[in-house]
Amino acid sequence: MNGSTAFSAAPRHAASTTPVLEVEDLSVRFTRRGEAGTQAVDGVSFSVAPGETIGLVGESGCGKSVTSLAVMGLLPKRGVQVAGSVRLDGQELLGAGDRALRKLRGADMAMVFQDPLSSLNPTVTIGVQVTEVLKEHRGMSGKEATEEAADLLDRVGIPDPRRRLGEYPHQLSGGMRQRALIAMALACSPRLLIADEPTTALDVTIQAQILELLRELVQGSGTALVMITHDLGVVAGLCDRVHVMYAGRIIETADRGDLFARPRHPYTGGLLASVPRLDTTRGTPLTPIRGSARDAIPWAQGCAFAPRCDSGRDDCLTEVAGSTVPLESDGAGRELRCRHPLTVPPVAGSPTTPGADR
Amino acid sequence: MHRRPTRALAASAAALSALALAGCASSDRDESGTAAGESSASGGGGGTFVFGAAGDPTMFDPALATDGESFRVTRQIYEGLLTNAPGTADLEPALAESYDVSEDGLTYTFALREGVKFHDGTDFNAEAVCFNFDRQYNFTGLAASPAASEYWQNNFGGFASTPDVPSLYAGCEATDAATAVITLTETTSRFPAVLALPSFAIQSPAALEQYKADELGGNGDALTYSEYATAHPTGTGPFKFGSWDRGNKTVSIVKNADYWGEAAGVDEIVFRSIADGNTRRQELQAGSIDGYDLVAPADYQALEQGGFQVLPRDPFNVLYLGMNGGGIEGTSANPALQDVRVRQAIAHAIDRDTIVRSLLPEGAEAAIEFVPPAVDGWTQDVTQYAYDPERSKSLLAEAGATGTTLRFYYPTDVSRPYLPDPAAMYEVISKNLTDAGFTVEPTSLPWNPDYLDAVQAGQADVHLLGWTGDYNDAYNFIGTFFADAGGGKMKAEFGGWSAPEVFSSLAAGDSEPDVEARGPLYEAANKAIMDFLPAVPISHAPNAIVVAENVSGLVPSPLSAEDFSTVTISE
Amino acid sequence: MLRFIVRRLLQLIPILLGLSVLLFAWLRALPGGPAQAALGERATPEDIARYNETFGLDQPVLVQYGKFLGRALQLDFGTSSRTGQAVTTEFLERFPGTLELTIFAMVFAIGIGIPLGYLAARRHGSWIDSSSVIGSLLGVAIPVFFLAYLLRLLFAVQLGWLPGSGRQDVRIDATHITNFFVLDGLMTREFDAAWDAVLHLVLPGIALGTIPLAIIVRITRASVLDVVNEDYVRTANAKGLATATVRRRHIIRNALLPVSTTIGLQTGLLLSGAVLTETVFAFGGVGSALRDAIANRDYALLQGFILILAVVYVLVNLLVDISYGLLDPRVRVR
Amino acid sequence: MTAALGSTRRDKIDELAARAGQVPAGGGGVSLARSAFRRLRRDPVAIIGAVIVVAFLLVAALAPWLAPRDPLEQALLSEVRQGSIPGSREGFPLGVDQLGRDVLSRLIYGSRQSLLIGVVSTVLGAVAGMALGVLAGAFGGWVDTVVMRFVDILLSIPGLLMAISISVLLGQNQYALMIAIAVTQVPVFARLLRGSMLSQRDSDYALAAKALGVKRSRIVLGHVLPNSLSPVIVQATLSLATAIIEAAALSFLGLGDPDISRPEWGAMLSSAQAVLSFAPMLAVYPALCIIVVALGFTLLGESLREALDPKFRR
Repeated sequence: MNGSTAFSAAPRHAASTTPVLEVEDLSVRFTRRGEAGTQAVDGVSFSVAPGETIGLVGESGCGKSVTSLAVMGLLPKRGVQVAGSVRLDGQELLGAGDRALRKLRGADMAMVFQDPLSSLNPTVTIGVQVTEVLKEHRGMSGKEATEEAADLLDRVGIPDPRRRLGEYPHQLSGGMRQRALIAMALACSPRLLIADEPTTALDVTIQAQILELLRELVQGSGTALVMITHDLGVVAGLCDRVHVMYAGRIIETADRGDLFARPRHPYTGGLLASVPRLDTTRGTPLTPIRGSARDAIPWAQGCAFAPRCDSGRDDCLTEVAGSTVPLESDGAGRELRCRHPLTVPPVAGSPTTPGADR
Repeated sequence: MHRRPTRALAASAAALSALALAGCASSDRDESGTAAGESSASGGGGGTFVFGAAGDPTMFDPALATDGESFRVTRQIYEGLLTNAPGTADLEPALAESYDVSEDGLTYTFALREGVKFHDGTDFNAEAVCFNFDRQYNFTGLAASPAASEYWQNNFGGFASTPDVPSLYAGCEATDAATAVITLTETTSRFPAVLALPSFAIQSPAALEQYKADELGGNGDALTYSEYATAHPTGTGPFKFGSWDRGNKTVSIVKNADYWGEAAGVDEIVFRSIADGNTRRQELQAGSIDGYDLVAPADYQALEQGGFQVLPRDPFNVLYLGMNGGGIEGTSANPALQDVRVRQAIAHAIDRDTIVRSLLPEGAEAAIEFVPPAVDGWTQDVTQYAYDPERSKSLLAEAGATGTTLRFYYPTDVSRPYLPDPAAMYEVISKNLTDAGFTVEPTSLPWNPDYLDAVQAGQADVHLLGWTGDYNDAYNFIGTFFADAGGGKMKAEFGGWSAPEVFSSLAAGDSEPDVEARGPLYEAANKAIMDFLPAVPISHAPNAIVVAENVSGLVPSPLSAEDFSTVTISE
Repeated sequence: MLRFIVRRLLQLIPILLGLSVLLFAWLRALPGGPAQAALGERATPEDIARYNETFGLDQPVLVQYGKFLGRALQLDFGTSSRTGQAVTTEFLERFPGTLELTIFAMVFAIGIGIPLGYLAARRHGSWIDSSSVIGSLLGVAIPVFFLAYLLRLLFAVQLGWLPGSGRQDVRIDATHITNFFVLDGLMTREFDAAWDAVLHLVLPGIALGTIPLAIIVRITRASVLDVVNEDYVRTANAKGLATATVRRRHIIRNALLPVSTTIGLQTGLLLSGAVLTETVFAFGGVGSALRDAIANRDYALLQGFILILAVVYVLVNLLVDISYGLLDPRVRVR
Repeated sequence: MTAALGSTRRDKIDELAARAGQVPAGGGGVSLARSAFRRLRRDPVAIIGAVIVVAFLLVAALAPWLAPRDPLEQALLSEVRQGSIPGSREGFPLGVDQLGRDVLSRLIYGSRQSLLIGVVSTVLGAVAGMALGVLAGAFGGWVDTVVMRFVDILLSIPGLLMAISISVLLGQNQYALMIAIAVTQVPVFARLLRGSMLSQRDSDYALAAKALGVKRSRIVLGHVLPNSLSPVIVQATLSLATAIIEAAALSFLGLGDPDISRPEWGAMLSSAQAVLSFAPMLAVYPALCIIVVALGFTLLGESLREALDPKFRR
């Protein structure tokens, strides 16, 4: 958990500047012929300022990756309904033409994916895969692009970049592949970089290096970074602001420090409690969240987390409360979607039942 | 030695025909045979005539050839001393203008056509004639193997090198440039009719020697033929050899401008081998060939409606159901067949009329004996076996052979003039036999060599086979099958029946030097055969050759021995 | 790469040896043995003895096999009993035609199959997709010779658009040097002959190419469907590459890997197995020679051709492996 | 005929399928089969395939009752002329063939022979191939090497050439035909089963059984083999289609059943080529039968493959 040392870092986001990315009420619905649709993302809103790093956190299946793909315009066209608004530097992306989007992707917004091996084309050399971006967006000639590509690889910390340019993905180690992917993403100094679980597939030692690299690259360049992760350690190390998602909705938003210090949503609390910590006594068991993300109920029927929640009461259900659980302001810079938030910060090893008498 | 000048005998439909007549005798053809239109004399349009053959030729040395596709080509390149008059099986002069035969029928003196040259420019003369006969008589080694010189062995018997096998051939002498004298060791109905066979055509001695015609390679019957046979066949005919493109499956022959007779009507003939009958028909319909042989009877109508000329050949064949008389080493024939009642039951079981009506082309007739009606020696007065399944059943019951299992062999991959569709024929006869109380156990084999071999070796109880006559003499039909093949047995195909009365009547006909006197002798032989019933005759079927609308001059031959030099093509 | 090729070549040796043993045994297992197979059933015992002596069949089996192998290595497979030509000569005469036909059929199958398979995958679920799936199932289910007859009946006979048999119109006076008729026509500048030879390839080529076409459509479709869902395609899109670049460099290049294997295997099969098509179209290639050999029980030719064709097939498969190695860098290193 | 039976039969299949689905599961293999079966039932492709296959199997089984006439009876032979064949008429709904026999009855009886050739040759090929595969897969080591080399050699001869060689060797009868087709199938099954067994052999449960000291033969026969069977079943279904088509091809080459009276689609198709110009339907009917049956087996095989493949499981 290299992130623990970075807790002191001051939030870098400046509210005054116009955000690079504004997502408003984004909804994504998957429809299949003859079957009821699946609401993957449901009314998600957030924004990222230049130089800011935000985290989208949640278990797999919570909609965070779909959100990022929707932002990039990479969702398949068939069987997907996207609604809401996504603006990059004020330019509306939803409904923009494919051609326009392609101009933006890779140049103004870029993305780094989870599995570096499968995300690289196995039959094309690294060099081609890097230079093709440069040629596409920066109109470079072959020679220029090669020079620049070598430079990029060098910057992302790949030794002997010229030799690597001629190699194929399978010849590189996992960490090197991810560095190469990052080099491609950063090739045009994008305004927005989305990193979708960039370290999940990597060894722990490599993870730290990659995160460090991302931070270095983003720092100072003014690039806005959206970190998508289920790993709170990554959040702790990198993010200024954190949005926790569950079943397609944002359930809690807070600055990093606040969130770690005082999680309010029982789900957030549960996430924190299930991370092993060095500062607890040996032998204390971890406290996992009950059940799995599959147990969610539709938001229309109540709080999707209710079936797994220890704090859950009857009024978590729409039927009882008469309305769905809203996302409401929860103090300065915080938002929360919960009727029975945690009041005491949870401690790993102790049952996560504060405020709840059973 | 008395010599008896031969007279014109054409009217008798016997072996010999009007030798004194001039070459161009096609005018006396009856109308039905000349559907292809007027004689070639008016044409002369030249061009290329493409003919769809049913198979690839083997090579072009007729002395060593055995198959119809090779002969079809060599007939155009070479000529014999005699030939068949167009559209008939009758003899006519070719390279010999006339001949005399001695009283005892052993010495033939041929007066040769003069001024004829081979394609290589050398002269045709009596020495060339004798060279050719001596050549075949002196075959040794592979050339003397049964697979190579089959026609010599069938017609002349042994070779100089095989004194234990008697030979018909005694010698040939060139008394002067235009006179060749051939002597025989016995009198036979075969001679001189065999001289019209393509195997005994006269080839250029110079070319034979230059291209080492007698040097065969290979083994057994996987023979490798000489350069002469594959690339330099040289005769006197109206066409010269052009080229043989095995990959493209074509043989090309070109007009011989220096031909002694009437020049060919087209500049070139290409024989293209198309094995599949449907493909041949479709290629003709599509216009990529101008004619083809072995027309399926089922296609006659469609072709005629499409404006093509279907030229029927007069039936000169017989289809029969062979029966195995047993006694062949290494095989076991069904003993029930030894009982003549069982053989009669088979004969009565076959519905010839339906077969003739439904399986064979128009003009086919049910056979009551083994020679076609047009051949001298045919007689109504033989024992006839009408279709009568009930009679078959009672005959079988009488013989105690009800349910007898017959191993029935039939060929595949072949269409013969007498047997256009062997499988259908098998199916109908097999049903007939089953209905009459037999049990049939079928075996089908590819025609050549498997089927012929198996049948010759006596592996079948009953089998389908037939014969197309080589020349107009009854012995060529019945003698080929039923004469004493040695040791008082018939040839092996029939399992060596021992039928002395058949043998003696046949021998009497064959050795009768007087052609006129042979007819009654053959009639007696036919009666004896149909009483003994070593096989069941089924039908005589015409078959046809087809050409496009713009082709004229092709005269169909009952022997399938068409002369393509009279063919012309108009635009 | 070189080591890879050498190793694969070495692996071929036992297979080829086994093949030769099998075919050696085959001829000996024929009813009556090789002598009777060659001489026919009418052969006298003396004939057979002479034959056995000439070909050393009276010697121990191992010696016989050694001699057979020795001759085979010198490309001597005996003499065809039907044509009297050396089997090797026959093969060399016939093979160019088959090769031309195979090339045409594969060009047809690939030229239509890959675009169609790609289109079907990209329009997954559309009528193009469904009909190409159904078509490809039908293409495999139709007996080839029936299809060939239908094609010929329609296009050669009824419509008369295309020649329905043979390799070249015999009325065209073409010079043949290599026996590749198209090539010959081009070399001798007899362009009408070359064009005519091409026309003669069309119908048999289509008949022959139908099965490969069906298979290529299916494989391409499945493969493209797999590849478009691959992460690297998403990456390529995320990089904002032009659609054409994504399609060419990232989708098609990868989707064609399994297709290339199929193409190779099918080519091998066509080279060896055009028996039915060549028969229907009276096309003078290896296939019709095989059929003639079956019909005439030309055992020497059958044995030689099958052996040579199996070797060709094995070599084509080797080429496929090697080219797969060239196409897919992951295999190359292994 | 098949169309008329189709709708009722579909209900039957559904009913059967439902009943089969209720059988209590006995073990892991059964539940796998059951879940596969359940998936199959929902797959329209599988249903079409199954309906075709079952329909033809029923026709074959019930041929004597379904066929309106004796397929060998040359009923209208006397009306057949060269170049014209009587068309359909009362009692002969699809007309007669060149020998005046009822085409419909021949097609119905032909299904017996054609399916028999397909089934027998596939079963023979599968059994022989599996035996080799088990040998190689179970023993490994030099046995594996020898067996697989042999299989490689068989694979190096293209299928049709192999079938031709074997037909030529065995002479012409229907058993030779079946064996010839079977041999071409052997290498596929051998490779398939070996590959499947190798992956099963190293699977956790096999290793666990080994660790528990279960005898090798028991592991192979009791665990590995049953679990390796699903690809074999899929391949067998697909091979049936190939076998029927290949039988037709051999018939066409003159290497089919010499008893050509016995109705068989391939032989019917081959012999109808001669009359294609004026009686094309004589070729079209048997060709359609071959195509539809081959299609049925292919559809069934493909959907079986999907149903049994964990990758496709949802």
